[in-house]
Amino acid sequence: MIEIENLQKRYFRKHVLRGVSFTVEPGLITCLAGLNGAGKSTILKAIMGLVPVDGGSIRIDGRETALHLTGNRGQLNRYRALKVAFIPDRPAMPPSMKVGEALRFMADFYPAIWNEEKARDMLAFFELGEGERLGSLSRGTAAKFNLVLGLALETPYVLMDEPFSGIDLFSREAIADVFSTGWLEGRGVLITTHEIREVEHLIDRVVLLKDGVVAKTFDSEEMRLAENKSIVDIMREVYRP
Amino acid sequence: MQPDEGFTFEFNSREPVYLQVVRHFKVWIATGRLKAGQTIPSRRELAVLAKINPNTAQRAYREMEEQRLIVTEGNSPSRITGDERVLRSVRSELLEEAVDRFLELIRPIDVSTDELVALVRQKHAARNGGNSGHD
Amino acid sequence: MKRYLLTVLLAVFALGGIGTYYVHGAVHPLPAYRIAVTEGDEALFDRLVVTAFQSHPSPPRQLEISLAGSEYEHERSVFDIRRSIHPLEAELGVHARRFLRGKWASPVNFYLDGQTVVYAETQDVPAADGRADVFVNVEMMDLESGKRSDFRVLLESGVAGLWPYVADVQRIGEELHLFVEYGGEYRVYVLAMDGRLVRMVQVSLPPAVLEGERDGSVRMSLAANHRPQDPKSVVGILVKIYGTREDGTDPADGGQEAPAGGTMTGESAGDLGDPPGLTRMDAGDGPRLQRIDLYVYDYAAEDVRPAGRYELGGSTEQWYNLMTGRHHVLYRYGENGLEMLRMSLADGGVERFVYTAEQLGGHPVRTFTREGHLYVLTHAGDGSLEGAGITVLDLDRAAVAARAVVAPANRAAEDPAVTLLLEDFALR
Amino acid sequence: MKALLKLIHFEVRRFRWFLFGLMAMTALYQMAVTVVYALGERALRMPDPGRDPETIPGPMSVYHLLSRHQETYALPVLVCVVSLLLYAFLIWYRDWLGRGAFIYRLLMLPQPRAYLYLSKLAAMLLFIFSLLSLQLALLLVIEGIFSAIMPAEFRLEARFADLVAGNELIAFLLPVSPKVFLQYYGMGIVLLLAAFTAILLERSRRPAGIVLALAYAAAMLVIPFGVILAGATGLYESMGLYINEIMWTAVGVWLAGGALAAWLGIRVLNKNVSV
Repeated sequence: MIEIENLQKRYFRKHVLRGVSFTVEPGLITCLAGLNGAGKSTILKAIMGLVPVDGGSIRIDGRETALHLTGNRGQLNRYRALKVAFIPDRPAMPPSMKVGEALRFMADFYPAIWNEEKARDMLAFFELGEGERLGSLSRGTAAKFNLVLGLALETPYVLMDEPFSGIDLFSREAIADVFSTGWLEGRGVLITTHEIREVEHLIDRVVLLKDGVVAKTFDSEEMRLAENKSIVDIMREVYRP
Repeated sequence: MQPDEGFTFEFNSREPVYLQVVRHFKVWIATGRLKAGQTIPSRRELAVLAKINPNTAQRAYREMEEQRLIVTEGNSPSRITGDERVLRSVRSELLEEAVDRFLELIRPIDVSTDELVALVRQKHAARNGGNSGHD
Repeated sequence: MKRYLLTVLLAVFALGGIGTYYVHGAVHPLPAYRIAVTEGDEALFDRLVVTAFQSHPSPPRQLEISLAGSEYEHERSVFDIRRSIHPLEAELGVHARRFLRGKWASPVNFYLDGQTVVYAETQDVPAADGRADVFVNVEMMDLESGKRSDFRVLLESGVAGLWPYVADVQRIGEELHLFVEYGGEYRVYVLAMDGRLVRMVQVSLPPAVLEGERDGSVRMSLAANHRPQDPKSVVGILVKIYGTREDGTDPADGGQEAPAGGTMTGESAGDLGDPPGLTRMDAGDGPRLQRIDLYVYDYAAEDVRPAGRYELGGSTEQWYNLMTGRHHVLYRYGENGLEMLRMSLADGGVERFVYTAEQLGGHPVRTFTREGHLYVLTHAGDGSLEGAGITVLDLDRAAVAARAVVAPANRAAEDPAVTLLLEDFALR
Repeated sequence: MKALLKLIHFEVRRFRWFLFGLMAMTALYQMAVTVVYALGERALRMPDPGRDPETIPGPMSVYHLLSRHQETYALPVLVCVVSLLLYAFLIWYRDWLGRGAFIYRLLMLPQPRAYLYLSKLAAMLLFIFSLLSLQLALLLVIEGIFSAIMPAEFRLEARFADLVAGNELIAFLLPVSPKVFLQYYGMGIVLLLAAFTAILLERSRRPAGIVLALAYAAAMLVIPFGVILAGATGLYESMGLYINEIMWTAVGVWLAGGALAAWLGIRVLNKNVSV
């Protein structure tokens, strides 16, 4: 379980996160939703230690990993990397690299958790070739490839930052299909998106961010069962004044 | 049960997805597209087929198991139950459910039962053409 | 390893190339030299360093040569800023560092008699009107116990445009005598050991001397001392007279008789001819030095008296001087050799000594005096090691005390194609 | 440790074509100008009945050739020096500002982040020292070319140390004394560490980080060089310090500066840096 507690973050003068708390449970797909600029990406980056936070705690399977609460030691990075795979909104690889080179890079640096077979499967699933340079991939293809880089890592948790944003319909469908596959099965997934309809049948839990805090957390199926409301209905209630 | 056989899923967003999956199965049972004892896809295959998350597929199967629509023995694939009573009840349950909903919809319209029955008979005959009466 | 071939090759190439360069350098060193003492006491050369330029057909490289060997300029540590160590450090024993910290390096500010060390330094405290009060800071230390005491005395107040400085410090009984150069004149301030100013003695030179200094025909300076920190009874004052005044009177005679025995007695160790062509500077244009009168201030008598006279007959050369204890010495040098005039402080008699280049072992290039010795750096003039060395003259004995040569210290230095030009030398 | 080697190798591979380009450029350029100059010098010395033999210059060594054409030989070296100076910054910024935002990936790798810092440092040093090594090899090539072109009767031998001394820039970069070499490059490494740390400071507090980084960089330039300069001006003597104290102060300040830079850089990379 990833436990986020009272997370605080200021950017210059803007107080983006004012005490965000929620958990990411193993085996569940949790969607972090919020309006633009609500700090969704910041939370994912903070979990990965890519941005320092000003307060709060981030525990991954019980171990504290928030940068400001941990010592100046190197093992933390390894612990985090073996627990959580982060799929940022772009491939985060040099554009001059070829697809195959990027895969070899991952295999090389994550010998313990890189699943080559899974990577091949996903490459075939998305119909990606190894010879192409990353810089020449279309946005949709790049997003799919990005997914391959992250999901072929056998980590208990996966974070995805806006996997659908700015790409074409068919690529979106292909990416959405990933959520139905075994590639995510059993893993704790945290996804941010502002295109909630794309995933509304796919997610288990929803965390709604508003004004720097968590406005509502709910189980989407329970919500439908109990109140006969869709996720979008709830979001309307939360975000409409 | 393959996608090209016409097993497609459509979901609305206000009902729990797993219940909608169950309903799809019930419809296919009631219409005979799924027969007693027929093996059905694994949870994983269902998730891919229905484009839902495997947790939801799992929940739908659990629901169907509880309703005894499907049976799973050991490690072998799940199959549609052979229990005729259950299968028959599916049909009546679906019908009753549909009629309930229908009645709910027309409640605001003030209409007598006879008028309603006459209208249903007429529409039903028109849809089914000359086959009416031979069931 | 094969996967990292590129990196490994690059590392091997980088380290191999640079390593080979330095290994090659170690196997084929540049010419190295050392100072080899051939005659006399090696201790005289202990801290001596000769600066020279070594060149092959190729670039000249500066190096320093000492008893220990030679070090090229380019071998010097980046952090080595080469400042001389305090000349008194060795003499002050265990407490030296603490006492010397932050004090001027010049030994004239010190007095050292084996029991006590005294340090005196003037300090100007500017007042609002542009004038200044002159204080002297005095610090003393018992050499045995390291016990220190200090005080500060106001010497003069409201002084304008002067920079008085301490030229000599003496302790006589329970009094401190500070010989101070005070804007063209000399004063001695006598202080009690508790920091009281007891009296001031004006060092009175003949009025004609002072007048001559004002019109530029006379220049005064203090005689160089070989050990300014030692107890001494007198301070030498050189009065240099350039030509005569317009009215024909001798500018510095002041009506006094020339000191007894003021004539020159020739005692040549060799013959340079007369006048010897010694001067390295271009003679002719400079002011013509007629003679030098030596006066001495006597601490005990608290008075000044003439000690002797050098007749120089309009010399334009550079003369160097030194008080050695019993004598005062005046000397000059050039390509061919060195001429030295030695005055007895007892009777004012002047003797003349001449050392030819041959006697010195080579052509003189530089000299300095230290501790009653005159160091002469000599060379052959053609870049060879023939004649490259240092001759040390004992000024009281007027004899060669020691001699050292610059000798090759490795095979490379023996290559006849290699030249070595001696540039300068000094004690560190 | 293997991970560190992997990262170094990765950094080397990323720069390899540029490095080979610099090497090729330097080599071809220096070899070409040597051919041209040596041919010119030979022509001057060839017997020519139309010319007064008095005007024929004497024999020369390759040292003279190098020292006579200072700027020509220094130019490609200068290009290499400037390129590496720029790359010291680019080696970090390309990961942040490049289209791929590769820094995400690097910071997430399952190794201590200190390895990132060290790998970039090691890669820079490899580039620097391999270029230096190339220049040493090129001096031998230049001598070979010169010897091949210039007839023996017009040729003077030169020691290898003189070849290096022929060009002032090369002589500066490859001091004869290994002690001085270590000192120069030790100081260079300290400055490189300081540059890295300044970059990371800038990357850790945007947009205010630039002020922090500049202040840090200024301090890291002023203090260590200040210690040396102040020593040369005799400032310490008036403060009452002795030579060896001054020397050790300077060495200490440099070592402390380097240690502080590395510690701060790695700490900032671990705890404060922001993508």
